[in-house]
Amino acid sequence: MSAQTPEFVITKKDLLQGLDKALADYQVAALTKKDDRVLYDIIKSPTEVVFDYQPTVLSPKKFFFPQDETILEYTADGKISAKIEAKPTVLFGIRPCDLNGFKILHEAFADDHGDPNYLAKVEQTVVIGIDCEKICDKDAFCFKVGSQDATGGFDLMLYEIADGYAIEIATDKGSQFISKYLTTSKANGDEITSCQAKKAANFGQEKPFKNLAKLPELFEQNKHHAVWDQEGSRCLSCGSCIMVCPTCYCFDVGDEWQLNLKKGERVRKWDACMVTPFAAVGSGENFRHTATYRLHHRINRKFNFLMKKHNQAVCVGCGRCVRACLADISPKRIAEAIGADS
Amino acid sequence: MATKPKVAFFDFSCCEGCQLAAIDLTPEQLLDLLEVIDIVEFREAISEKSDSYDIAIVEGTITRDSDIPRLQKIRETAKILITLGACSTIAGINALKNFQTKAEYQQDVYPDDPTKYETTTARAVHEIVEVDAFIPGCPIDTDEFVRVVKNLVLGKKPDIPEYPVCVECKRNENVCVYEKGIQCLGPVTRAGCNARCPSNGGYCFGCRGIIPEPNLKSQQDIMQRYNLTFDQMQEKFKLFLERNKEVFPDGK
Amino acid sequence: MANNVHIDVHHITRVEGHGNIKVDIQNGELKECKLEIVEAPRFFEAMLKGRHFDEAALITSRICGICSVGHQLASLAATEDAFGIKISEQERLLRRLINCGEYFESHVLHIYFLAVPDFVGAKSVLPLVSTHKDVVVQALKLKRLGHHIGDIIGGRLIHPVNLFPKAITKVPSKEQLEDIILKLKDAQNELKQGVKTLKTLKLPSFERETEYISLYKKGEYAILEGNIFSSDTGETSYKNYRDFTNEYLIDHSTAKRAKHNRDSFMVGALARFNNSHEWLSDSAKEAAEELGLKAPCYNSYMNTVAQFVELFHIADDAIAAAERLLNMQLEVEDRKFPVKACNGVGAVEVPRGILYHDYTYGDDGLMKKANCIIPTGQNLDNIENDFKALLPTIMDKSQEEITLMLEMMVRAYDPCISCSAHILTVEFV
Amino acid sequence: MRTKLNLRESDPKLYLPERAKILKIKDFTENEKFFELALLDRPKLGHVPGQFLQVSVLGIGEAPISISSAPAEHNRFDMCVRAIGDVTKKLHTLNVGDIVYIRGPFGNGFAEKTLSTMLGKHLLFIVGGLGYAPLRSLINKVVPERDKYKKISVLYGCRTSKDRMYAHELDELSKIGGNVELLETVDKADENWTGSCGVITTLIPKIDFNPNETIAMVVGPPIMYKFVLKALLEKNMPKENIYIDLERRMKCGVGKCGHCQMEGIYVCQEGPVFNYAEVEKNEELL
Ligand SMILES: Cc1cc2nc3c(=O)[nH]c(=O)nc-3n(C[C@H](O)[C@H](O)[C@H](O)COP(=O)(O)OP(=O)(O)OC[C@H]3O[C@@H](n4cnc5c(N)ncnc54)[C@H](O)[C@@H]3O)c2cc1C
Ligand code: SF4
Ligand code: SF4
Ligand code: SF4
Repeated sequence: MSAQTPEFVITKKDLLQGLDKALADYQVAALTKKDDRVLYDIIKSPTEVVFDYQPTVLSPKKFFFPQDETILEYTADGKISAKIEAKPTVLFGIRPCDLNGFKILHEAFADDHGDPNYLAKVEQTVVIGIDCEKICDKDAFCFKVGSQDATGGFDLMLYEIADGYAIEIATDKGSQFISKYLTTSKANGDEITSCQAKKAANFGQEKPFKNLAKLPELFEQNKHHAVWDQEGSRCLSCGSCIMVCPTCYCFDVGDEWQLNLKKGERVRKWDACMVTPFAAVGSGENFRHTATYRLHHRINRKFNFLMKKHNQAVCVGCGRCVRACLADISPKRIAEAIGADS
Repeated sequence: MATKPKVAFFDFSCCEGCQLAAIDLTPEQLLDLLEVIDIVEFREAISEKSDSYDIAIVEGTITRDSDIPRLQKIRETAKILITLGACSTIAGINALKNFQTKAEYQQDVYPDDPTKYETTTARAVHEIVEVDAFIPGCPIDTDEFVRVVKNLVLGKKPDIPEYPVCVECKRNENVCVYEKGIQCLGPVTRAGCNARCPSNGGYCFGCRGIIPEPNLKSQQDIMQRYNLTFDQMQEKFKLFLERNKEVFPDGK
Repeated sequence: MANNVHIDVHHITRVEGHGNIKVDIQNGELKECKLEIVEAPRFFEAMLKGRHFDEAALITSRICGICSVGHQLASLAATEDAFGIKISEQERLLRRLINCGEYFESHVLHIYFLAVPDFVGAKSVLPLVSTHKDVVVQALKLKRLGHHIGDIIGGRLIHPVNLFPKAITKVPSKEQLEDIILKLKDAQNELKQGVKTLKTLKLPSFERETEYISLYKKGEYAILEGNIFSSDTGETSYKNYRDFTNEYLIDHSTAKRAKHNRDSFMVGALARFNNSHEWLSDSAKEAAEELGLKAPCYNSYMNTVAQFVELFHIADDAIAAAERLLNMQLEVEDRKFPVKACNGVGAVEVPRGILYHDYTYGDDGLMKKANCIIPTGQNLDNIENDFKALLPTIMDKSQEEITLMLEMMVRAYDPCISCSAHILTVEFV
Repeated sequence: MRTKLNLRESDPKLYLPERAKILKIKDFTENEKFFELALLDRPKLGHVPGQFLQVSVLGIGEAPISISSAPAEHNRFDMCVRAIGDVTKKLHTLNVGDIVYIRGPFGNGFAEKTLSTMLGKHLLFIVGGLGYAPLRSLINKVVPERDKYKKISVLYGCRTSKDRMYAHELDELSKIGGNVELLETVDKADENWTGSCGVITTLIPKIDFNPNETIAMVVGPPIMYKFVLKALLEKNMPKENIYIDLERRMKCGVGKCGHCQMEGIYVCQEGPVFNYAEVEKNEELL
């Protein structure tokens, strides 16, 4: 991991003030508390921000790729228009796993055909990351898949130092945000290095899979490994893992007239390759008709099929699916079973 | 729409909550709905009765043999028969009595004259006549009702989800109730209610019926992991799922 | 004058559940006059046996879609009475709110959709959509408000999902409470408009004094708690509900009946009004005045008007409850309590009258015995007695008119026949 | 600063369909209809054989449908639709003059490069049922240029003689003679049918081909592939010489929604036409 050089430092007070200022021009989403859960949500005041990270149920991908999104509007007399919605948004306090997730989603939605709905939101969003000093909980395994440090997906990255943060600037959008909203002072230049030393110490023995780079090959060779059925037979096909995953982006598209049949819209919504009907076609064939096949497909998307494309494990090790899975199925355990670490 | 389809509502043994949910419409929705369908019979709300209708919407469980001819007549008359709610779709809460013998529950409730009133095993409508579409739930979800009616009018599939409640529960960003030590049938129950119970501090008790191809073995393992015995799990399933042969293979 | 009248209304419409009216008059003499309940019996008390205390409210809720909140609240009250649970102020207020939701849905549905069409000569609310669109829209809005409150407090109005013994499992946010208050204030204005509509309805003049029974709590228009009050015999503890509901079976009805001091008694909005009118809110009193409802009122047809008057009170009460809640720090409360073998009674005024649940639990927290007595069952004899008093006075009318007046009488009681066909166990003979 | 993400420009019209007007409708069978359509807002579709469109009926939905006509210089094109679900059933209720909405063409199809390898070869089309729809765009391209090929054999199988699609064109095809041959079979013969009867693999032994000099194009229902591929491989046909055209569920057509993914391959992007040698290892192929 190459050390980054920060350009500025900011006190926590100034940071909060900056966010407050930004609220005039942006909707700001940050880690916050609602009912008895912690989640990324739109805040009204910086006082609502929770700095102490606890894993959320959903990843912040929902801000770029919402659960339901209207993509077309039309009328009964044939007027039809694309609906592309985006608001100036600040995503604050996103952690490395999710930032790496953003990077993958950005690439996927920009791939070959640039998805207008997704990219419009990317364009209008300033992403401010915060580095993790320590492992957030027992289910997280970012360090196994090389995701404990963000490699992209952010405009600004914050590293915790005494009384504030050192800021790494990744994009022009990021530096414009600083000059417009944040009161900063010059950095010494070694802040990030010392943060990362501390982080390395905290992560300690937790090292990436020995065969991280070879995972696609290993998965290719182990299509029929016993682990697939061992884990797959427990799978409920409930799709929870997919809903919570920061790098799952399959969707379904449906049309709906309003009840008066005068206006209608086309909506895309999250879909899940783990649920039974996902790969069924009109002729009645279901190309992945067992939970084992579906599990194989999902995990291979993460460590094989898409990993080749993005040159990085597409599972970012956030641990959300492990927490969400009632059947206790874990991509990490599967990777280990096929020899990721031996 | 050339001619509006005629729609008639019928009820058998039930609480009639689904009919109420069906008319829980905004003024705009009701006016729009009446643009696309013609309601010709709805005993709970209107006095008109009709012998001719295209779509019959049937609520309630069949709990008396004497109800069967009436149901058959409805089936013969209607082009499309839809069940409305858990009672007619899966026999609902009414089938809870099926776990006791008839003599037991009759004795229990009318000890003076147990056999005074006719009653028999509670059955879902599809066990007696063919059903073209179903709207599950106890009670039904109003939006889903509107969508199904609209789809049928447009010649579309009713579009009832085949995936489980967990999908919607997660979309709503709920913390799973199992984490609070509460058991939930969400992983094997058909979605479409927007995970209403877990999202509002409850838990799913399966009112919408089981999904196709449920992994009941795994559901059972989960409950066991959360310290529930097999019997306790069966108890959870009893509320709404007596008629499900996968869950209760020895059912009546 | 019709000397021979034979009325046989099969499945009375615009009521909840299935009932028939049978009247036979030969040579001016009343041979037969009855209200048959033909709903299939559902055996709820049997189904409750062996179920866990957490499920009692879920199950009994399904007795009736329109009083599902009432059933749940009565069920919780019975369970809490049994286990000796005291509920918090927060819980009490939340229950008042969701109960308000049910009264709005139920009363508005009854007044506008089920009763009003009779007065304007329509067969149902559907033709009114074109002839009286503004009234229909107003009714739908008011009814929707009930559902809206139900959605926020209970997850939904019909069979709420989060009401459990001791405490609700989700609390509303500040914004939601503010929204409820706003909508209720809006509804108050709509109700004032509604007074004008209601005033135009010509109710049949009819009087028959009977015994009026309701919950009663000095200083309060008792709905969710209180003792039992009879206009004949005064106040008694709710625990003695059996004295008021000597249930018996009769041949032509799957519902059990009840009597107390006389042949029959009346429960519901009119009974509540007659017994507790002095504690109605000011706006409700004004509405009563304007609509010519004065206590004591012996015209059962006026039950519909009494319901309308109650809506004013309920709205005021709910706003007060929501405002109190806004000033509290709401938190989901702990639901644990010691489980023991026990027995308890819950009595709650639902839109149609007093609903009693009486539960006996074993030390495993499972139901041993349940008894639910619903208001419609209590009213049935009174309806028949009203028939008997009414018929001789209207014999000069045509058979159709007579039928209509009888049907209107049944509807005025707003009977919930699906409830009444659930069953009652007769214990403690 | 770190390296920036190199994001492709957004395409604001990616999901916005364009209009096409129905010019002609013909009933083929009970469940299949032929449509001729005309683009209203562009001079030509600009497709290659084997590509498909996402066809919408507003308020109902969108479904992938193959372009059934050969590439052309005008704005008209054909498709053939089997009524199976929401969109396809609704399409069957439309009339001449109605507007449908389309996106595409999508997919690889038989691109120029593939087509050039076919020159001088024996082209063997093995088609089951509705598979004729996508292959027709290629058949109708190569038959008029038949001199450029050694031979063109079309093997066509369907359930009964009533299910023959493009019956009229099939009859024409059988009359061309020379280096064009058509062999047909039905699963179940009826009184009107005098030809062969049996599954489509029974036709393979009836034609004379040099496997190394022949290129086979196979399209049909999922079950057909297994048997046809087996028969061809038994004849020692090199896998490189076999092309298949696959159906998958598709919601976007542009490689995002994930439904058509077959292991690592997005059928809507890299297919629906595949060279068998390149995908034979894919376990989700058939
Ligand atoms: C590249 C390509 C080319 C094609 N070319 C043609 C062609 O030329 N002509 C043609 O007629 N067809 C063609 N098809 C097939 C056609 O796309 C499908 O038949 C079509 O998508 C059906 O759409 P629909 O809306 O009518 O059916 P749908 O309403 O989507 O349903 C059809 C069937 O699909 C299954 N299904 C749909 N949704 C679900 C669900 N949620 N859960 C489970 N199962 C479900 C069911 O079995 C259902 O009966 C092609 C397909 C592809 C991929
Ligand atoms: S892996 Fe777990 S979370 Fe994912 S579908 Fe299967 S059971 Fe559900
Ligand atoms: S609470 Fe129930 S529905 Fe929600 S995720 Fe957990 S098991 Fe599934
Ligand atoms: S969560 Fe379960 S019990 Fe609740 S409404 Fe949905 S299906 Fe019914």
